[in-house]
Amino acid sequence: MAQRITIDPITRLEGHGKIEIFLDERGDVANTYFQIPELRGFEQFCLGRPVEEMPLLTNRICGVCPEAHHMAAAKAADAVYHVDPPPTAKKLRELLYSAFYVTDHATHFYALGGPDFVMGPDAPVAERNILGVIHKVGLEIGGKVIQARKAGHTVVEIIGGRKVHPCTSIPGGLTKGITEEQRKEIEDMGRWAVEFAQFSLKLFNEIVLGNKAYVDLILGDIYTHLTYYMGLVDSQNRVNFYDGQVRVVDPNGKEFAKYAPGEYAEHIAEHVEPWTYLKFPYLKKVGWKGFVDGAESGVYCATPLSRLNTADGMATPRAQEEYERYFSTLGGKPVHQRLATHWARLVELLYAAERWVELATDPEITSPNFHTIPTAKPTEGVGVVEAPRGTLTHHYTTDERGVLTKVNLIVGTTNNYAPISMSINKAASSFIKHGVVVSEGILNRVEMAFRAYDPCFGCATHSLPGKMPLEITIRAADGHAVKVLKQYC
Amino acid sequence: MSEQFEPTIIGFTCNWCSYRAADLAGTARMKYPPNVRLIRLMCSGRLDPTFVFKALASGADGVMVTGCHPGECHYLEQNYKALRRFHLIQRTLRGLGVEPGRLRLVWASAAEGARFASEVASFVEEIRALGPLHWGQSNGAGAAASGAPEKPELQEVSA
Amino acid sequence: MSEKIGVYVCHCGTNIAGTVDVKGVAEWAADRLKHRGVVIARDYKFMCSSLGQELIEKDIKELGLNRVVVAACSPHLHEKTFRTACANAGLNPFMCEMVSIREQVSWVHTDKDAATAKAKAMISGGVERVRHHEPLEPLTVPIHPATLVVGGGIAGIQSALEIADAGHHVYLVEREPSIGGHMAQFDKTFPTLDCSACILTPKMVQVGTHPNITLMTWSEVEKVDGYVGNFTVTVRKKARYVNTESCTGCGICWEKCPKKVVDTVFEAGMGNRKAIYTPFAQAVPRYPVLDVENCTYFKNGKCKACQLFCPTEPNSINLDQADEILTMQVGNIILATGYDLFDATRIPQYGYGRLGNVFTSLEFERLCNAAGPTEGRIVLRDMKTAPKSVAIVHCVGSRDENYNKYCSTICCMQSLKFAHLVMERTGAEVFNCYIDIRAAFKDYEEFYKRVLEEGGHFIRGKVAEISDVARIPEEQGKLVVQVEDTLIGKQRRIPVDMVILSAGLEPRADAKEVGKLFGIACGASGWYTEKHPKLDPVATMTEGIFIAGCVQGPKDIPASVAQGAAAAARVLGKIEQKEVALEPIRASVIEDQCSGCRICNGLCPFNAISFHEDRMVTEINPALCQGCGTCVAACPAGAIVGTGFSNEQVMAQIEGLMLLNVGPEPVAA
Amino acid sequence: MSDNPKPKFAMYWAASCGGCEIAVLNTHEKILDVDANFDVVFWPVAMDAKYKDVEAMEDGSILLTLFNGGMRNDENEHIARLLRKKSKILVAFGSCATEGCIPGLANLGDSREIVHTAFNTVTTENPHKLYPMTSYDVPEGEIRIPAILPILKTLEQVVDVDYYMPGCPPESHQIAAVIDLVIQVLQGKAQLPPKGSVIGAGDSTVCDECKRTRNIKSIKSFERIWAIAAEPTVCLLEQGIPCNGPATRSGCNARCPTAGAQCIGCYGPAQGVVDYGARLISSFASVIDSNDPTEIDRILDGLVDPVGQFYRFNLAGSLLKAGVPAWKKEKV
Repeated sequence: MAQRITIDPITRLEGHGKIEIFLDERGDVANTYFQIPELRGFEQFCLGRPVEEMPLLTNRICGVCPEAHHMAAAKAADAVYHVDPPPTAKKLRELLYSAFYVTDHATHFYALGGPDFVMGPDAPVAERNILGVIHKVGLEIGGKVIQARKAGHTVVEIIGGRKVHPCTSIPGGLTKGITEEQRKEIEDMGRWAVEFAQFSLKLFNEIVLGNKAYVDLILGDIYTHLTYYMGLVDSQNRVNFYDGQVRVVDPNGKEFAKYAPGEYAEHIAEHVEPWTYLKFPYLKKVGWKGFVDGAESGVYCATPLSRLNTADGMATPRAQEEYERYFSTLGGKPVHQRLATHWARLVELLYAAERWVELATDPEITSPNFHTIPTAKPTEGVGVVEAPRGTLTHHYTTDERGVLTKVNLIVGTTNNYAPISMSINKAASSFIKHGVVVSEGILNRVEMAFRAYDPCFGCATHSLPGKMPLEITIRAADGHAVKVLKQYC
Repeated sequence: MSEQFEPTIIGFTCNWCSYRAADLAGTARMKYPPNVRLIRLMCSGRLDPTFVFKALASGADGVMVTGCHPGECHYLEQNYKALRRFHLIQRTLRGLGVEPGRLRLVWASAAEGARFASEVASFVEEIRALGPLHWGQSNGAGAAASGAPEKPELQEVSA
Repeated sequence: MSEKIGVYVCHCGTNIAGTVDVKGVAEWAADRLKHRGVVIARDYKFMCSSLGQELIEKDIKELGLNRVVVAACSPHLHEKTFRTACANAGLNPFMCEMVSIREQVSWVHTDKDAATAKAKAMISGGVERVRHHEPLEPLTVPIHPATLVVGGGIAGIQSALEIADAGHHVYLVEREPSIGGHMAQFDKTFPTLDCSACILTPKMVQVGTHPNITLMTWSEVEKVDGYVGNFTVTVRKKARYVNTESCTGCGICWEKCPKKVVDTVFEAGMGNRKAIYTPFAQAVPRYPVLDVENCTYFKNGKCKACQLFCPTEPNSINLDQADEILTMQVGNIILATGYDLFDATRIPQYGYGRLGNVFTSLEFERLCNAAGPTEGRIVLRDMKTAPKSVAIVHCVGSRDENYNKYCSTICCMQSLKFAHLVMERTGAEVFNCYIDIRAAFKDYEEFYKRVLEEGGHFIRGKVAEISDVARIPEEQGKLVVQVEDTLIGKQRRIPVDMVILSAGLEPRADAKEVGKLFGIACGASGWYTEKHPKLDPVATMTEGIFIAGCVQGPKDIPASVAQGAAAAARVLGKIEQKEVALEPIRASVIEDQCSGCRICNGLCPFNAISFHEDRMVTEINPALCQGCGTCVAACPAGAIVGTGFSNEQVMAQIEGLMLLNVGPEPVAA
Repeated sequence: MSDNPKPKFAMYWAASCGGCEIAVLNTHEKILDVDANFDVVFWPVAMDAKYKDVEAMEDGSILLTLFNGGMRNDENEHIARLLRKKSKILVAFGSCATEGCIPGLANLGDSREIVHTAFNTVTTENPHKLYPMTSYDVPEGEIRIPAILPILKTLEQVVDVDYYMPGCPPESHQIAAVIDLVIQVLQGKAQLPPKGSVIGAGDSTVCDECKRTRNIKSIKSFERIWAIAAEPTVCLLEQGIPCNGPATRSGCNARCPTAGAQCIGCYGPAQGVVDYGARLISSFASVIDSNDPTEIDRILDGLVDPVGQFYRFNLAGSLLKAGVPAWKKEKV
């Protein structure tokens, strides 16, 4: 009978993700199922709440990127009340958001994604972590990473009122502004962050790009999918995290669609499978064709890689240079190799740091005009930002008191549920053949397949912890576990 | 259900008027249903919403709050505070899906034994009509009804 | 310590046993509530009998009970009895809880099983509650022997004299320059028609000269701190601009004063006074006050006639005098601040203020007062023509949905008095337009008869309108009273020369604020609320604050005097006690948990709650606290606790009533 | 911990957002103290360990377990019981574990509606009305997912809890203080607080730490935070903004009110309080400036969502735990 490999993300432990791999008689992969086993139901219990609560309530979807939900919710609430916050409010929000990006991208690269390269895919799990990196590259790097986290959270606290789960965004702007002293502090940290980002790119150059084996790995077919890509762009089609229009490019890199957040429902639909609590978003105008690549399949991807593919460039000088080097090195747009996402993340890291300084030095940033009192009758609104893990959409409908009657959330990682499943399937199929006894290194390559997406199923299902510690257990036919892999996003 | 439902009701009475109204109903041998169990407070102003929730959580099907008529509070104006709280408790309970009828506010002076008795009687009838509240009955301890059923039969749970 | 609870179930003869299986209940309690600390449960024919009480006392002593639950009648009947029993046995009386299974069970239910079941539930509630009882000690505070009387009308005068004569000191505070109040403005008093001044002035003089009375006229109470037994009162003595030590009240100053002023207070606008004046001849105290508003000197810096002509040495006119703030300690306070007259202009169709010869009752009192502006001649506004016909409108502003629903009680007799005086002094024809004649008290009905016999006309009907628009020649130059005579059922138009509006009584305009100052409340119609309308009409909900006279409700002179004396008697009783014991049901703040949010600060009508800005915490004065528990329920931090009715006690009682803790093992809900 | 010199430490998340982990990581160097003084045997976010490792441990062999997240499905319950068994000291860590937090609001409705709503949003393509099923047969075989509980429960509603540490998330400085305390206890320099204590928080409420000036309160109308230009130095509640500070446990340094936002109550009830929402209902209502029923109603209309306002974080941990729909077993 068919052997079953349960790459079992701890159904009984963290319980935050589970992969079922079915093998056929030949011992080749017949099919894989990536399941999300939990649902907290924000779309349900937010109904009846006043819309201004959403930036606070949806914070609690994810403690890793509460800033993203805070912003998307605030923008959706602005839209519900048809109010345009004053420039200072928008800039402060984006400043907070840029600082958050630095923290988040840095954490991922050094603690989660980076180790694969710094230590090498075949290094033992125990060493493939931040400590290993520190060990290999030197202690001061650990200090730098902590410093980066501190700096980012300090900015979030100054503007957002709290380190985790900020509280200051309300319909029409913010509840407070910042003082000149605070601005200065933020600027200084920003300038440090720029250096840190450049340092990180340098590190990537030396260790990864300098190592042919890694480059081959990155450019190899195993980690390649020809899908659509999605990202938020500004008026000049440059990457923007906080605001702009959503742009979609096809597998050839041609613009397929460009729409205002409010039109998202014409472009995105979500496919349902009864074996998981999470839905599979796809491009409505292309349609759901299953877990397959290509221009015929509505599957799209929304990651740092996608954003670079989608945009025509970066809005800050240094990041723009890195952007150009990125594509020239990887052979032009679009880049389909998922492992190249790590590099793309570092380009974004630099952009976020530069944007941080730009905004911190904006003359308007300390203005006391940080709130416009809404006057229009509340109706319906959509708020979109780029979360580190993908395009984040909040869509609210309210009654005339601004009390929610409908809520729809399409969240960062959810966008990538289908591609992640495909990557897992592809990696598994390539590495597990004829029931060969899989080695740690090979399984880690499976793991690497979706770690590139930096998946965060806390966001994804509005249900799970902000991170997805995935434990992959390979079971022999008798069911006893032979190998274990983990990933903490 | 074959035999009629006998609700359990907790009543909070003000020491100076409604509790004495209950005394009067007694001395006058007026009859009312035995479903209400009274708790004496010095004043309706002492009524802590916690008491109401505690009563419901403990299995009461209804809660009755009684105090002096407006303007006749033994403590000058504290029954107005009770009135305000009553309104807000009522709104909160509505948010919890509890029929407003399950919480009743009654003004009864020490002289109004008859009124007290009839209010109790009508309240018991109202609660009987509403049926048991069953608070915490299906408290999902241990094995539980699932949000994800074996079969997709959820259509009728309207959105 | 572990609870040792005794449960005592009373048969009350058959009163309870007739409907409740008393024995069964006791056995149930002993068995199913054992694990809750019940060590003994007994039933007995009459728990309240001396034998029943001994039963309890014996168990307390022998079984070492530390808590007692008595299931019997209402606590309002026998709580004291059983608490005393506990005390006799050396157990703090507040460790006893009563469960009313007579008034709330046996007497109101018929179904034996249901009644028995309910009795069990209630006892379980009592047991759970008593587990959380704690020993309480009543609070005793000393009584300061001095008394503050506010208001120098007849009621206040009466109170002051009673207490002073008993040998205790009284501070009498009066807002006006002289005591005497409304009564001093009247001419005759019904029904006896003896002259108001003749009976009032001797009392006024007594007050003025009494060694135990400190009289403070032209003064107002500004602040009241403290509680029964020891209030601290702050009084503002308004500047008189007259040295009361040297002034003899000779009267030369107001004789010489060049400034005439219409006297709207005492003379009700019917007469004049000077800028420096005493309101009336027999004023007590006799020295004048200077009215800054109208004084020429204060207007343009010149004149000083009063000072120039003052004969005393040293000169008694002190134009730089300032207000004085005095504070005094008192143990009790009597409020006798009286009433305001209903403002007749509020009923435009009666034309007062528009039609010259429409008078208010008070104006008329001055008009026919021998000491008044006309030496008692009843004349029209022109101050010479005597009226040939007079209409008296009753219930003006009283018994009227649009104004005051209540009956002002005095207007009927007052109107009859007016009718008599008009007929006696002018022979004019008098028409009384009334709703009902209420002549309830001693010799009143007789007086009504008398006025009827004297030929007064009585028209039963509410006056619709008073106008000067003539429809027929007879009405030319007259006031026409439009009224439906409900006895003959037809509209009448009565042409008269003069109309007297018998205006009702109203609470003082500032009654509410004054009430707040003293921590007492006004009822729906604005009169101060008494502790009990029948049994305690002169006490208030606030210990140590009493009310007398019209502040408590409209009443005539005899009733006001009676209440003045009654209030005095209550105060004397308190003074004799030397100290009062206050119920230990009190709220207090756990300072560490108080965040100083100040939610509770505005909630106490007894001013027991104060806020300490320095420590940012709230404090409750136990002596002022009346134990209602409103602040306990309001505190968002759960930082206010209340004895006797603590959260723990009530929550436990709820669980008990719901039978959640009935043994052997607890039944889960 | 017999054979191991260092006591064992564990941290776990059930249905949570991960913010608690971030808050712990934000104690920065304190993490190193933990590493120095403890043998971290189980901490999914930070290190590698297997469920089987935990199961294999002796009962009570973990000295200290910080447990965050609520009980949303039967798996969460299962692991809570396991860690209770293995831990000497189990700390309900953060709002989800102590009182249910925001996800507890799901208890207002029927848990089945959670799925129903999520799978009927405007963008959901669900013509056949498919919903996740705990057991499903794919062509290759049966696969399962955990069952959602009818009501989300707090940790203490499932297992015995030794200490409670409130906050969403707990403030990093409070976490650091608690870590210090535990280390001092290990070194015999301090005593553990009595079982059942709330740790890492104050005994009073947020107002205690709030710098805004306060007066006697009397509310004529409730205002939405966005609807007025709030005065930055005066008590928000006095300005009509429903700030939960008066009833919310202190310990956060009044972060939100300081930042101009109303306190939303993430630190839960104050010392000894049985029902958080009841405290707010009672205190807000008490200071409404009206005795007239119709006006009282008008004023209360300003509170558009009383349940959400009063039980935002605390519903699962409240006396009533959930709304009526959650209790109804059968649907008609």
